Amino acid sequence: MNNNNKPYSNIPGTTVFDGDMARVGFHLNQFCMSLMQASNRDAFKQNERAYLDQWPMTQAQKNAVLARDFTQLIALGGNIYYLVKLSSSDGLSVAAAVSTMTDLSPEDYMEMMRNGGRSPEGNRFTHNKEFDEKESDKKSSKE
Amino acid sequence: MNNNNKPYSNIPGTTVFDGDMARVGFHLNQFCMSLMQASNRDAFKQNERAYLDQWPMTQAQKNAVLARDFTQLIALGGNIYYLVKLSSSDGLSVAAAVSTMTDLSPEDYMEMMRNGGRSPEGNRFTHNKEFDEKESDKKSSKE
Amino acid sequence: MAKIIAGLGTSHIPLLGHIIDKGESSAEKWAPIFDGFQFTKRWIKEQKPDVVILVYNDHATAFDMKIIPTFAIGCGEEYRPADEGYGARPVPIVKGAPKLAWHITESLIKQGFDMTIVNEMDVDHGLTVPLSMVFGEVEEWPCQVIPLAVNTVVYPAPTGERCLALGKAIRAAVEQFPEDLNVQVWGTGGMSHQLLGERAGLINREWDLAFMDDLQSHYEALAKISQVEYIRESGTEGSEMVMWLIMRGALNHDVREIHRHYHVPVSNTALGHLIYENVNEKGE
Amino acid sequence: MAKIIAGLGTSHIPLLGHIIDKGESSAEKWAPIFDGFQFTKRWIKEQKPDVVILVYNDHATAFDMKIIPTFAIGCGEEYRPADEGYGARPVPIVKGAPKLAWHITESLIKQGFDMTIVNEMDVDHGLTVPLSMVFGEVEEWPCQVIPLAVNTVVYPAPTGERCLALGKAIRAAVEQFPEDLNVQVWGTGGMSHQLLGERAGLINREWDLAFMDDLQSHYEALAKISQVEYIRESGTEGSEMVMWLIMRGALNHDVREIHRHYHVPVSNTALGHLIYENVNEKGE
Ligand SMILES: [Fe+3]
Ligand SMILES: [Fe+3]
Repeated sequence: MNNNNKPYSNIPGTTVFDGDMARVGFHLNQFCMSLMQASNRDAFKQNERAYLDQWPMTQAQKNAVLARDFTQLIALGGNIYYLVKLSSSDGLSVAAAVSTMTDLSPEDYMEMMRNGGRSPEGNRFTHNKEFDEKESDKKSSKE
Repeated sequence: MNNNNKPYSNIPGTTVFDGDMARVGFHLNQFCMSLMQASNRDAFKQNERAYLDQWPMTQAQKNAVLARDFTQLIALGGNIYYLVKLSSSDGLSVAAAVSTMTDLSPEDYMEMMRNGGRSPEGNRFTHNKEFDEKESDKKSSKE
Repeated sequence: MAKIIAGLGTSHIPLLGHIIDKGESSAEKWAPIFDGFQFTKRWIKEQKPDVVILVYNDHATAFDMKIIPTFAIGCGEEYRPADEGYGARPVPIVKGAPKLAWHITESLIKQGFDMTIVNEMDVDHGLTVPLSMVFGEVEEWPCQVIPLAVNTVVYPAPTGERCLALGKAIRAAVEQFPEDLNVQVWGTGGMSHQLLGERAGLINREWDLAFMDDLQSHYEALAKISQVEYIRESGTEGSEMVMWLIMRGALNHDVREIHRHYHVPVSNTALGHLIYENVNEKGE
Repeated sequence: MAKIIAGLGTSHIPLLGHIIDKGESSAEKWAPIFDGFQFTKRWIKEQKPDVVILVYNDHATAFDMKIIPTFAIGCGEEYRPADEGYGARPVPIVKGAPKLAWHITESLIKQGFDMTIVNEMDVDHGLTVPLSMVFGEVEEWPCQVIPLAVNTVVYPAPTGERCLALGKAIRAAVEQFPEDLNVQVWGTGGMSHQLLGERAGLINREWDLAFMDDLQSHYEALAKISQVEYIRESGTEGSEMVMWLIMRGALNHDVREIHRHYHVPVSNTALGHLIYENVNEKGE
């Protein structure tokens, strides 16, 4: 799910919405954007597959939309601000949609948030290579 | 027709499309923009007044559109790149539309162009205050 | 002459708008959130700004993937609250300050900022939630607003240094405007949050508080933080904090922090809020 | 690594597109215009650029008064020729270079340029007429194109200094792109013309020729010319010339002018065209 060979590819559980992702996800995100209009939301709900077929999206993207698989949608170029238009049209809160991407249930996720959220400790770098990578990070920030 | 109290207010026969003009002309220009679509062009030609009344333009702007008074349209906030969408929908060339703002007939205007165009001599400053104003110009260009 | 007297930073969390719009903002369960804005509500009534330059990011509302401006400045006459998918917020139309906005835009472009001029757009929770949190529930917003939308959705956002420089350029532009106007600049967004992936729910309280500490006097150092570092430390959406640097740049070097509020969580997010007043403006 | 080898400047007059599209470009009456591009057509076949970064201004086509970007860079996969009111030009779809475009965009934003990212738009005569003049009538454009649209319609346009700096930043960005690509930068627009008011039809041949002379080595001085001076000297639309400075900034300090063409009039406009090749690139 991470972006490869980027200064942010070693951040665990995180996809940065950069140009590569924006290219892959262009039509997926524009589909989500269309759900801002009530008439489009109705058409989508009437026949999700038929509505999706009007968009030049990949089959994998369409299937992930049908399955409301947000982890997959992010991996396929979806941006969270676009994807919440899909979850909102389902009547889901942002927190509920977001929690499905974690290993927690919506209830446990909200409980974690009430307890101060997820700690950054151990969540900054993949493989716990904190020290080494921290240095290279500083360099890249001065680019 | 000039912009007041601006570093360009002393350029003869010239209106600079700045923020003040853009504010005044917003709906006029957006009306012109709508003529990029064939269906809108048809509706406009069917009943010009009725089509114009759908836009929150001033009466003066609407009258100037009906009269194809480009000098007036520029003074009322029209931008030439928007206004040519109006003249093009009439089948007029850009040069023909432009010439109506000068003191020349379309034929004489084209003849002037073939002879090398309008000379900048005497056309740089109103009142021929060339020397004085040239200095203030240089200052403003360093702002 | 127009003058920037004060600025504030605040998160712009959509849930806060929902709570207000349902009439539940005085419910006891939300007191830890809303009590921190009581001071602000009294303060703004004394300050009476004529114009607020409101720095926020559009969340795929006015702009979609077709066009993504880095810095978009609103020069329009007014802006409607956007329908973000569950109806528009029942808050007043936002009145613009087009004359000042065009003046600032012209100045910024001449100063070398590549502004995108916007004359018509709807404004989303990023802009209307801060207005509600500061002014409360009102019939009309008591000031004009110049929206300044910053791209933080698509990587890369403008750098911290660029945001700080933009703030300074805004100050210079405002001070050249001939009308007597009391102008404020608000920076919104943040604090730490991440809305996607396995790491969603990240909150870095230490980072957030250090950011608010350093913003007063060590803002030049904050401006060097890269977007990658924001993301790593404060979550993908934590990088919205860069917008607070535009507000900071628009103020004097010497400011007094007259209020601060920090609370976790609001929905997925840490809420941060502070108010600065310029020092050396009132003969101090 | 990608490399900028050459650049060119050219007017982008819509009439030239009409003439070509009517199949009349070899008519004797137009020879004084089109003959000046014969060298260019042979030259480009030798050069075989992979990508052209084509600097132009949108003429109220893709952008209307709602949104006016100062610098918009096309990161899309392709761009359709726009219908400007008399049907789209019958020329090929313009293929983008999205990977390089995103690379340049990311670099430019990090270098402090406030780019507006565009992923979908139609391109008007400002972009397609130069393609036609240089490549002629073709089934497919023989290279990819990155459109770079500059606001010159609403005052103020970006300054000459800003445009020159943008060109330099583009060069730096291109040189960091790991693929072996032959990249050209084209600056379009101008030369002197004014399309409105009593002064319409203004042509300042002396100014135009001096501009083309100075662009080779004294471009830093040209970059100091204010938009007001462009307008006064070369007409309201003459200020499009500022876009040639982006092309110039993207080239080495030392360039060789290998071709020049100047003709008055085309419709309301003076036509200018020149080609630069970088010196010190081929071991000279
Ligand atoms: Fe936000
Ligand atoms: Fe042009």
